[in-house]
Amino acid sequence: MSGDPHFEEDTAPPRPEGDGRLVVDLEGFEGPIDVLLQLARDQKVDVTRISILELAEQYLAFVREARRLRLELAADYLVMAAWLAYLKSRLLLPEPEDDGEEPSGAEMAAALRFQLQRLEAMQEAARGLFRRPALGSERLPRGAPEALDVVTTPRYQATLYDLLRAYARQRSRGQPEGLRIGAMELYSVDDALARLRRLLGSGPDWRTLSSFLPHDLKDETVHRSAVASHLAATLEMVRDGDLEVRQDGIFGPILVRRKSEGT
Amino acid sequence: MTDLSDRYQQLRLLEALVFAAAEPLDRKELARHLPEGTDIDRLMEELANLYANRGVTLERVGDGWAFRTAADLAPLMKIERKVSRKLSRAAMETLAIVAYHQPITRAEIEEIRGVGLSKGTLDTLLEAGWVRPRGRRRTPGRPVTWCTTEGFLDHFGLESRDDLPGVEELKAAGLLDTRPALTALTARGKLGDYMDDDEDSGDEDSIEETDESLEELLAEDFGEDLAEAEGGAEDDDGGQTRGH
Amino acid sequence: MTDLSDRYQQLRLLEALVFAAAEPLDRKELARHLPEGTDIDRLMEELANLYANRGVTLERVGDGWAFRTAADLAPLMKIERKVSRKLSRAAMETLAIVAYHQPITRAEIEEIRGVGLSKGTLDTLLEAGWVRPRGRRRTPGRPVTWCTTEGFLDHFGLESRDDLPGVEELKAAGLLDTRPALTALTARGKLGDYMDDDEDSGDEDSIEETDESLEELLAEDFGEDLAEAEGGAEDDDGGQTRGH
Repeated sequence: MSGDPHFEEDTAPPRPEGDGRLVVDLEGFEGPIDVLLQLARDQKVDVTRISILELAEQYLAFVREARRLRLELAADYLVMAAWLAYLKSRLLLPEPEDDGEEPSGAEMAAALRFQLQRLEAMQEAARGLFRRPALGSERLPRGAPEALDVVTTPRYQATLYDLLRAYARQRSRGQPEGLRIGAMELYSVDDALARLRRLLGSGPDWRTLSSFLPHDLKDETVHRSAVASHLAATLEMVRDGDLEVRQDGIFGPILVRRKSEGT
Repeated sequence: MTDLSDRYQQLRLLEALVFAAAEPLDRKELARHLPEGTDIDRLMEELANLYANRGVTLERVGDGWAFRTAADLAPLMKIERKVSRKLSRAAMETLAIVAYHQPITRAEIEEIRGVGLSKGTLDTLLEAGWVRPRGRRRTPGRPVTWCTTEGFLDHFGLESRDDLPGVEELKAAGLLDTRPALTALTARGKLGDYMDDDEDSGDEDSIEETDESLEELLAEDFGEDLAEAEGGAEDDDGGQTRGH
Repeated sequence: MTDLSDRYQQLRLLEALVFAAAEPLDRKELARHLPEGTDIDRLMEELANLYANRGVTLERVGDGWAFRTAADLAPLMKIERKVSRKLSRAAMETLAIVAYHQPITRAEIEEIRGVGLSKGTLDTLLEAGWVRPRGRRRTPGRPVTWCTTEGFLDHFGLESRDDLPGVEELKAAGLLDTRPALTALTARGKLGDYMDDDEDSGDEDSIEETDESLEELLAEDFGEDLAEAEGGAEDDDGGQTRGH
């Protein structure tokens, strides 16, 4: 809290003179109730015992004086003047029949008396507050406060699901610059040749080419490439005279057997 | 490492914490440094007793505590008072009204003071850190309500709002009522108390005079002044000075 | 008015003066406030004794005196603030890559993610206590390799690294898209190959496994993802997004 607020200067409030002659200077007043309160204080009696009629009279005189001096009066003051003039008439004239709606003159006066007392209490309370030993002038805080170290420990939130999602996202994204097209995964003819040479026994029976295909190829594309490369290898071996091949019908199974030495 | 299960060590730590800070520390802030379930209030009371009558005292400020130099030493300390300009009377009164009547709306402050509140008044108090908006009244227009802050308590050396001088008496006297006077009195059945039996026995002579002044007031340039005043914006609520 | 011929009042005043001062006060400054001939040093010694072993102590600072909170309490006075934060997308992905491919170098992470790793990203993971440097790759430049920590396993509720679900399981859980191949092109990314010449890893198997599944994955929707990956490059700007 700032102990040094910059406040506007308060002008010394001039007061109406006790004998009813008024020094009119609205600068010092905080509204019509404040004026009334000052006038009441000049009556030197308890606000609860003050003569409202007399007070109204003095206020109206105060307003007349202000007008004579051509001072600008704020609406608050004029409204109060009108109301007090009305109150005065209500107090002086016999009360009309109580219609239950309009408060009587006495009630209106009582209300004003209460208002005066309430504001007076608050004005006194304000003075009381500012008489208290204030921080920064009568009571001092620690002159060299020591800042407490703040250790911030971040706690990261992430679930296993987040982790897996991130990995899956990464995996399914692939990456452009870093990708190198490596060796083809397709089954090469050379591999097929080597495989066939190794697997083909010397038996005289025809066997389907597909029975020589590797069985552990899960990938369809690789499997298809294996079929193609094995067929190519077969043809190459036939050309070299190592193998016989036959197919009994369109789309029928391809049969192979090692060419016997004698044939 | 200091053993915090030891009561004296707890006391030492609380002392150090409050001592280190320039601003009051509240129970919650203190509790963070102590084992769960520690009775902060009792320890702080003990600490306050240690400092009773010393040059520095442990003050209770709202929910918190702060060390402050003892007020009686102020003249001897030859404190260089910063030249801070005095608060305006309007601001001082407004502060008192907020303090004693909180939570209170701007219109209610104006009702009590019988005059419109200039724009700067609440701003000044807000800037000083003494009042803050608190919420909204559940009435048409949902006006903002105001209350005082911990800074206010700290500045004026008050333990709490209940510590405001004379607050109980004012309450008992019915003076902490923000309603328009007539409503307040009627509601509390206190209208009679404020009535003056002599009031209707005024002197007859003044009737003429009164009527005259009323005429005068209303005839000449009453409306003119009113319009002017309305241009001045701040005072547009002048009607509230009436008793209902 | 406080009576300054009283020794206790002198002590109180000295206490208040030192408390309120922003700087340590020396003998001369203190003497200004006290009757001539007052033995400041003896009073200050007495005051220091009052505070001996307390949470606040009166200390000699150069030529002057000042109150300081007791040094042994410093660790207890720290305010620990736990801030909940969310990992950025970049950090999350980096963590996942480290988890699945550890030990892995920074360059390899970048290779896999296809974007440069901002400085803060590994720092964030390091701060979270989830990754740690493990060793150095025996390749030119001897880059640091990274792996996950016990804290990582703890946080994610894993017994060991091998508990991380494999690609097949990710697929089964719907985390990995398993659309049919769009092109007959079967190309092989070099993703896993870097890990093969691993230094001293005992977990070669799991890396192999990863390698295999990786190929499969790239074959599937390789072309389509190019655009996506480019979009993804933008988010690699910082190590962390603030949680709240």
